Amino acid sequence: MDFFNYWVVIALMMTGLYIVMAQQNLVKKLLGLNIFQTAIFILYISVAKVLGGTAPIYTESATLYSNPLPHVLILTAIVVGIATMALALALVVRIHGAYGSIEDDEIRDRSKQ
Amino acid sequence: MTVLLFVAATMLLVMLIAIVRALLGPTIYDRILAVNLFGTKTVLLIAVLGFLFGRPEFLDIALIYALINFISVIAVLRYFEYGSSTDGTRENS
Amino acid sequence: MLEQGNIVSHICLLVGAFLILSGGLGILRFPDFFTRMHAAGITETLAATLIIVGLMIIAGWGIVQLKLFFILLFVMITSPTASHALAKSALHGGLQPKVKNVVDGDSP
Amino acid sequence: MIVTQALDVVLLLLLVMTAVAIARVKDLFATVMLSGIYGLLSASFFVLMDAVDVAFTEASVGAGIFPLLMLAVLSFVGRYEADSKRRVALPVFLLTLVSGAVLLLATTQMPAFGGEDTPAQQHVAVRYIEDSPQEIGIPNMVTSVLASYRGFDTLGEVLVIFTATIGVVVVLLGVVQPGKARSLPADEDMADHKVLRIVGKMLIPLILLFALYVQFHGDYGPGGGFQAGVIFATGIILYAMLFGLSNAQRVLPMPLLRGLTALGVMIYGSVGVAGLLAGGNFLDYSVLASDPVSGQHLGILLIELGVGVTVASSMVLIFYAFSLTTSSDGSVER
Repeated sequence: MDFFNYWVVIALMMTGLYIVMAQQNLVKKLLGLNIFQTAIFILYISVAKVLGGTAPIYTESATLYSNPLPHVLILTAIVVGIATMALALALVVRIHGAYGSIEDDEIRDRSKQ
Repeated sequence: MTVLLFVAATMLLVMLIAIVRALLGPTIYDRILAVNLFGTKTVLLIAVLGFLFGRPEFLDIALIYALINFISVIAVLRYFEYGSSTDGTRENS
Repeated sequence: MLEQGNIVSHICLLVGAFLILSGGLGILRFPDFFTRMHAAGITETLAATLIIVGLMIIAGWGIVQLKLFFILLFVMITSPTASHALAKSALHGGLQPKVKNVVDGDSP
Repeated sequence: MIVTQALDVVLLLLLVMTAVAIARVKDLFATVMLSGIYGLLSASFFVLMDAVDVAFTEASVGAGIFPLLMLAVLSFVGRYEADSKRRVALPVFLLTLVSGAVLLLATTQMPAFGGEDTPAQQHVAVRYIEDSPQEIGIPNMVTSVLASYRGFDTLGEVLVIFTATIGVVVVLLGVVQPGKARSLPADEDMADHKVLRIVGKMLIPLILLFALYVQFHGDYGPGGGFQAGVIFATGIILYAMLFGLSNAQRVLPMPLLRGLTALGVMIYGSVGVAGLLAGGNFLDYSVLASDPVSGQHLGILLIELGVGVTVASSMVLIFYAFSLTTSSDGSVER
């Protein structure tokens, strides 16, 4: 059970990777990337956790805290993630405008013509 | 303590049900209903977790969900209102 | 006195949990959207109220209780609003409630 | 402890289930809804792992902006995936299985979950936990690390958000000729949802107020500029959705937002330069006031303000760009 979190992280990562590689739809691919990203968040947060510890906000009653550093990294990563996701979605919108489709194979066909 | 744990377990069970409903659909309204239900359950679960682990001052997270959870409902109404429940494809037009 | 508060809060929490479970069953088992929405919407407000009141009793007087009160307030405002808007939109969008002796083929 | 682990297992299993469901469902609308659930679940998980600040961020992003952007895009590009003829799924599936297995093998070398003496809990973490309440003078260690110890990192992150926003605006609105641009498409202001509008009217001030609370309470509880910015933007976006984009633009016009986005980054950078001028290092706040601790307080306050301004205006700007593009029927270029 010691590694259960890491196993789940791997399962989620692979699900995300599978979506990114196997699905043709660009929006779906982005959702896959989102899953992959969240898997990495979960990895960091799991590493930060100390069993029996508490949230890293100082109180009189606690001495054992979880590690605040990964929290910082992931906190900013989430907001950066939504900004970059917006950029990717903007590109999807423009691709749809240019090719009339957001399916990978159709776009490839049409760009060959 | 035990009671709180029991409540948390119930919440998780209902969350599972909501996932199933979001997966099955069949209409977009069912899915958005499931997400909304899930959101309320998350509010309650986070509140209960705070008490379970003895740091109930972190209710802000539940508070923010309670405040903005229904935005996704509004977004669905805004972008998928009327008629798009059956067919949303605007491709090939 | 404290014992009594505990019992009351436990009852609130347990009844709340039961209502949540019944709402969950409803959303899983009921035949069409409107009945499911009925199950979810009605149990949700009362269940949330009971659970949060239960937690408020445990918390005792203070900032935590105030925050819980605000959560309750917001859930009470937003949840019925969302249900209302959804039901209205579904009805306008052409989704008909399933009535017993109407036989038309468009029910899901 | 056993409770934590049990909840941990259940939540993670639900997460995996949702992820697999996202992979399998063909209806993109359903996948977006499931992604919303995925976000809610991961927020609960973060609370369980004591990462309250992270959960807060995930809550404000995952409940507000993320589904909104996705739905806006879906309403534009269509809801259903095409049935792709080229099935490459099996080799890809095998490939992911193999790489998953390799990674799985690697986990056996990892230190066990939740240990007190794992490498991750040594080195700087000890110092942050033990010294920051005295050194920085605020109880929230995450804010201390974010704004002070690793302030330079955070400056980078804010710059990334800034750049991404410029990218979105350029990509979506860049090609429209200024002459005939912005003839606002039939402004959808949801006028037939009276109840929603009234409730929205009640809630929007509360959301904005709560954002300010989160902004300035970030030193003492979970919160800070990132979360506050997103929440504030959510309030504005809610207004724009309920009362029409043109009304929202009257409150916060695009040029103002563009300026604010840059202003936030500039506030951040200026605080760093102020540190230099006062004789310290870049982003060293101790020299900003006579007493190092109050200098830290001042620096963190200003930095969080810069972050909040940039994040809030970026998110609103992104929403504007998307709704200007996607609500006009037909293609972007005309």
